[in-house]
Amino acid sequence: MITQTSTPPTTQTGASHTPAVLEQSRPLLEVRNLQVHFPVTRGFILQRRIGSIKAVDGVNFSINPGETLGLVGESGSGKTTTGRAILQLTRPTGGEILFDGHDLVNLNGSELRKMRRSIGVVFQDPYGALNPRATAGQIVGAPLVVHKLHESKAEYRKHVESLFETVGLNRSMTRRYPHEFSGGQRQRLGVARALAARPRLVILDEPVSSLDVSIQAQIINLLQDLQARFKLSYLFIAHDLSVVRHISNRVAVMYLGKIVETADRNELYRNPLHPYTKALLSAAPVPDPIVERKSARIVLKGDIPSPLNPPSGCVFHTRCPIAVPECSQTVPELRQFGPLHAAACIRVPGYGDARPDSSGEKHV
Amino acid sequence: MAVEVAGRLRQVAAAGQGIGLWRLIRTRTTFAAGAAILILVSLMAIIAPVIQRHDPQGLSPVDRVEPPSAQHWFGTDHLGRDVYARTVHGARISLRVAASVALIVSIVGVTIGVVVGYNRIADNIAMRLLDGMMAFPTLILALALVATLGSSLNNVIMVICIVDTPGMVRIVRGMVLSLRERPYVDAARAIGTPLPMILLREIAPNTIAPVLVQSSVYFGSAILTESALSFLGVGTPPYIPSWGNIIGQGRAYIQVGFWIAFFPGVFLALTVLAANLVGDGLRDLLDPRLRGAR
Amino acid sequence: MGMSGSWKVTIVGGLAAVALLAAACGGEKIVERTVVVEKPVEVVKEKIVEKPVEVIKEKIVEKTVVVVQTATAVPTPAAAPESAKMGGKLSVALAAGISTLDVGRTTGTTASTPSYAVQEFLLAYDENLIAQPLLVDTWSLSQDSKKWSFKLREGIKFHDGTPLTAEHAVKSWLRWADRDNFGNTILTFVDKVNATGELTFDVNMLEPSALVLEGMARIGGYYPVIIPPKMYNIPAATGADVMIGTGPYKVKQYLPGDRLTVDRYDGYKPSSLKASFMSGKKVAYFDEVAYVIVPDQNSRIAALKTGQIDILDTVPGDFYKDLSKTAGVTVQIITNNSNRQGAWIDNVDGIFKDKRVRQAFAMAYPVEDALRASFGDSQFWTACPSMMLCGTKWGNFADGSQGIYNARDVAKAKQLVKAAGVEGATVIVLSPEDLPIYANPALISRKVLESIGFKVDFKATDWATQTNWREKPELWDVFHTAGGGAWGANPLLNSSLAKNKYWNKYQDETGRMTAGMDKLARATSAEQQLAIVKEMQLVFWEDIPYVSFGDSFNTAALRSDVANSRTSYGMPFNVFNSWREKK
Amino acid sequence: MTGYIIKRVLAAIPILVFVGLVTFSLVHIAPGDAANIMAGDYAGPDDVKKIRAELGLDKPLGRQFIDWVKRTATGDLGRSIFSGQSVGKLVKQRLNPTLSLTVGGGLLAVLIGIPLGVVAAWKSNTIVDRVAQVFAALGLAIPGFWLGFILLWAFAVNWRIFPAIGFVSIFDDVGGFFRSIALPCLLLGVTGSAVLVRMTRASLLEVFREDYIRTARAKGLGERAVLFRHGLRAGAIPIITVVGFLAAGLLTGVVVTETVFTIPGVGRLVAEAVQQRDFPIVQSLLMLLASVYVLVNLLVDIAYAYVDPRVRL
Repeated sequence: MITQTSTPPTTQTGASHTPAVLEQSRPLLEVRNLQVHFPVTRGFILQRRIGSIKAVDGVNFSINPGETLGLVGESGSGKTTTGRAILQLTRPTGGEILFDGHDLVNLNGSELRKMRRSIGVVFQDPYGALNPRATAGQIVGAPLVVHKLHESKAEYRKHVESLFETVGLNRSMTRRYPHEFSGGQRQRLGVARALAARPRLVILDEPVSSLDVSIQAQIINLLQDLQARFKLSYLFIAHDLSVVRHISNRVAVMYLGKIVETADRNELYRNPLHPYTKALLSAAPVPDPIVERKSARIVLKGDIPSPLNPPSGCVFHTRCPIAVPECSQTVPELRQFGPLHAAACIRVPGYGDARPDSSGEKHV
Repeated sequence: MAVEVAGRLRQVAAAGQGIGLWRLIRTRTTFAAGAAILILVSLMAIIAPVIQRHDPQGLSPVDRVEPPSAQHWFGTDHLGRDVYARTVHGARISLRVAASVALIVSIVGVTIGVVVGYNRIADNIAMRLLDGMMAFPTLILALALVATLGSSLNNVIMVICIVDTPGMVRIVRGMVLSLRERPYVDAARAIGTPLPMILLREIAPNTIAPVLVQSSVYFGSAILTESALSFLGVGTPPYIPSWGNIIGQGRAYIQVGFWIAFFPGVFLALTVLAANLVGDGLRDLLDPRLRGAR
Repeated sequence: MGMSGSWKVTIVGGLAAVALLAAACGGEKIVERTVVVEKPVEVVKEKIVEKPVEVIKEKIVEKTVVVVQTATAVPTPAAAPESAKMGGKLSVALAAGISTLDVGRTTGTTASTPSYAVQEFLLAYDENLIAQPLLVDTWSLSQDSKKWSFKLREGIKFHDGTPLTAEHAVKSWLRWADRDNFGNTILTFVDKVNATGELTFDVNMLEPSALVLEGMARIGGYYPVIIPPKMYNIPAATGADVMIGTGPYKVKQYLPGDRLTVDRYDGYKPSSLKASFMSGKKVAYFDEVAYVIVPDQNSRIAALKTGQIDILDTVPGDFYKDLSKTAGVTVQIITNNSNRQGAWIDNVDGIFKDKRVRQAFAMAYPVEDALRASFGDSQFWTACPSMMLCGTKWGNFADGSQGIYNARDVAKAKQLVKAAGVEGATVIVLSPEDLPIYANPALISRKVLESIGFKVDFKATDWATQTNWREKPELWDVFHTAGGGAWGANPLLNSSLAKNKYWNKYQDETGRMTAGMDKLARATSAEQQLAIVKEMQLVFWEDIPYVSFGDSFNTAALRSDVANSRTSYGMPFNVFNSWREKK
Repeated sequence: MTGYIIKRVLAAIPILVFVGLVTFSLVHIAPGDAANIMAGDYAGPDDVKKIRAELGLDKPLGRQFIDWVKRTATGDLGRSIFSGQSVGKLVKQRLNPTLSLTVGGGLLAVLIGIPLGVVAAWKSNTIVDRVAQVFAALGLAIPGFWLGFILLWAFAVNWRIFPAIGFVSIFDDVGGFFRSIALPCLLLGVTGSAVLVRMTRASLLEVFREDYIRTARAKGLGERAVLFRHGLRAGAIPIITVVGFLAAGLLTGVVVTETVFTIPGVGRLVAEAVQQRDFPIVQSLLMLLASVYVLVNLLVDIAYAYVDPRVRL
């Protein structure tokens, strides 16, 4: 079904839209020292701030045109918050988010709205992300309406129908309501909506994690197809490493608001450095011969700590199988261990000699 | 109203939970009975001029306080007016009050609730005001307001709306507080949908279900409140034959002509009952936790 | 009961003995108006009773002489020994709340009803409506008829212990005279009233007049009750918040909105005269009398049936049959205490400016339909062709009414309308839907007006609104109401007949009515007066200041074991001298 | 717990201030001049002036409000326009019947409503449940005054079991007291219990579906033991809220009930004051009843927190 090639969206309505060009000189998205802190208050009448939850605490990465970055972490690691911060659904408390050279954080309402045309999003819950009171056509066409991308009703309808075909849905389905679709079909609707305004970057927030495995593959293939066809950049957020394996060019692993390791896809899977990454890899049910299981499964102790009271030193030390006393004192820096590989762990051999990672500003 | 409810229901069922209206009616006898009564009463109100054989205001001094007969099905009142004609005609007035209240409270409640639920400052102010409004026992507040504003049909409707709206706002606000966290609202924001459009397109339509349930409750309670106000002498002006007024005027004759207050009372109770049954049915349908409870 | 027949006989018989000035003691306005001033709310309450309180209010005006014993058919007092009559409790239903305990502030019956038992007058009417001494012991008139000298009975004390003195009597009476319309009239004859001793006082007159005596015995309007300083020091307009007097019962407890309870005043000093109506010896047989406020008609009747209430006034016609059949309950139709029902006409603005149109309206009117619509069976009303209430001294002749009153002559009426050139004009008829007794005839008026060639703009709202509108002639043409008491007994006190005075704006173009009024005020004999009123009645039926329908009767119901209660005088319930028959 | 109580009491203050504002503005939202309305149709300019002065309507609005707050706070509720009596005195005289009725009616409502609701939930989908549901549905749909008249007609007029009107204080005559409040309490109890049946049933149904109840049943615990040891204990929490609702119902119920049975209580005072446009009384009673209502809700909240510690958070 995915391979069925339909006519590509012929719409030229987005005349002003610059097609995604692989300009190596400048990343499409650059996240610098991103911080998202939620205040925690107490008191009934006089509210006083007693602390903050550091959901995202100093994250750096960038995505080049046409590239896919996988962002992986357990729930509570801050990966979804990072995605939401880029989309400006949650306002960052610090740092910069440069999209195409513009800092999204400082844009005013109308500039931001214009910019949003270029960033699409697909959410995790394919049902929750669709307004149950709207028809599939209305949902998919919403960005067209919002950005006034059509000149006539007929044109609009044609555009919506072509979007349906693009994602492998029947054009006759536009009048149906979300509950009349299957889970996979719903996620196709989500993808269609994300593509409607011809974005350059799509944030995929665990787009397949609530789907059956067989459907997961279909959706991922679809996403890959579309990426190639429309020259899209993806930020693919996932909670395990297996999903992003196929689609990502590079992968970043998050733990408790910080990136603990980033690497080129093959490098990361072949040679994980950070004990957390290793634990994730060992836990992932990867039926893939490429991944060599070097050791037995690493089982992490306990739950991810509360971001309200993060552990001192290395935030991972409370669950780390190789932690030493020093880990609770020293905050590890993300340091480069190879051309495309950085990790934040003092236990990685050579940590003392490695130079701090500056890749966040240019590339991962 | 009933027709409208049925129509809405079809929409709700279609859009929401995937239960067809007819299946619903088959499985929910109480709802079906309520809807049927409401439809009948509404029909009666609509065709009142056709089915009443006497002028509801027509006096016949010679035929005062006559028991039900072939000529006067529900008997006559203390002025010789045909109680049947008045009861049938009264349905128009009472349903008008009920439908107006249900409609106005829904529209105003959704409007305020949606705005309030989406704006923290407005929410803080509004919730204090609503807490204050809800601190009044409703009938007593209604009494005081009607006493102040004066008795007229419109004032009665307005006053009932004033006392009912805070409850509706609360319900809608609660819905909005949870709806605004829904992914599809995020999705709408992410594509740059302006706030008013989000409120109108994404939030408001999704409050319909509880609003529908609540408005059916208000539909019934408005009839009761109107009649209580009329009974206490400050409701709909006495020359308007609302059920409340017919009962209120007939109550003095219960010992010699029980039929004057009895028949409109039965119709009133039946209509309120029907509205409540419809509300219950809708609640069961829309609140998955309660489904299968009966 | 079968009393309505014998009643009529009684009335006719009583007419011969009409007291000269009796009727002059009435109020000046149509009573209904007075009361609205006092308590507009009561009107609202009466919706259900369908009998406006205001009409009841001034029932207490004497109009004719009725032999009490015949009327109430009580067993002779001799039947039971005095001691056997003592004791027990009585409850009387009041249809509306007591607005004030000061009968100098209100004319409402809810205050005056208990006042009969608690407070007393200087003089009091006997059953022939002759003023007899009560608190006064004796009086004399000077040779030139310009000075009345009164002496009070000795040893009388108010309920608060204050001994009654001449000063109290003078101050109380002047407080009344200042407030009351009739009192104002009397004061125009009076030079000075002053206490001359502990128990004696004089009334010095500017001109001779016997009105003074009537003014001391008056019932109706405000009440010239004698009160202690504690009360009369508070202006009547403000109203004292206690009810103190010299009567056989004293106030025991007052719970506003619920009840007023009175119990026997042991310090009561009765008059030595024979008991007759308000005058003479009074005995408080009951230990306690409760005046209970029961606004709801249904509850009042239920309570009477269950014996929780002993006496209630105004039984609607529809309940008459039901209550007559109820064991232990006696129902009365009080035919000598009626109200004139009618359609009032705006005389200055609109089509009724023309006398012919007023005549046409009256001529076409089926008055029995209107009366039946409001009051039911014919036993509750009478079609009365006289200007004054039937049963009063000047209300027993039909002169001038032929061919116009109840003539139902639509054809001739149409001709008159045509002649006036107003055919097809629009007439505004007001219908107070909260008062069916006035709303029902409005419907008949509409039919009549349409039948004689008018279009009708039928305005159905509520009574309170319409009483406002009627002050503005442009807002109405026909308004239905009623009048009773002195208003209906004496033309001098009938404001609707006064030129341009009342809201109906009677114009008296010929001046004959006004001339009649003047003559009547100066007439010295009953024959002269009668002749003058007859003349005035001819003018009445020619001018038609308002369309007169006829008279509605009041009803009362009481427990059968309550003996010697006189509801028949319109004074609702004189609880003194009344007792409960023991089984 | 103390902290929670303080918090709740503090939260009630702005509500009472708002209630006061609304109550105060009542006279001022009247179309036209409130003094005119109160004086009646035929009042002369002097009468109106007098009433204006009496109500303080001639002063600036802010001043009026401050005066009103001061007076109200010191317990001076003003004077009735109709009877000239002090409102405080009027209310005091009428407290006894109203308290008797609300306590009696409330007790009856609880005694009928909660057991019926429990049984209906426990035996859900049986004939008992149906009967309870029909009872509740009718109780909610039938206007109170209509039912009141039927009770009055049947028990007082027809069968002469109870008096038709009035109230006897328990201090005067105990038998008479119970006879006089029997019908009014029955009316309040029946209408009040309808709400209780519904809400008790609904909340218990939810409890019964909880896992631990199913577990208890599965363990083979006796039906009765499950009901009393587990079900009711958990169900008590929502039922407390329900009783709060009942209080509101009783407050409005007494207005109608006292009018139907001619009971000289606060409710009838409200009804009469409203008919008479006696604004000082209407204002004071509105303030008073709203305050009672706020207080009841406060107590309910505290009771709730006492039973369910989670609420305190």
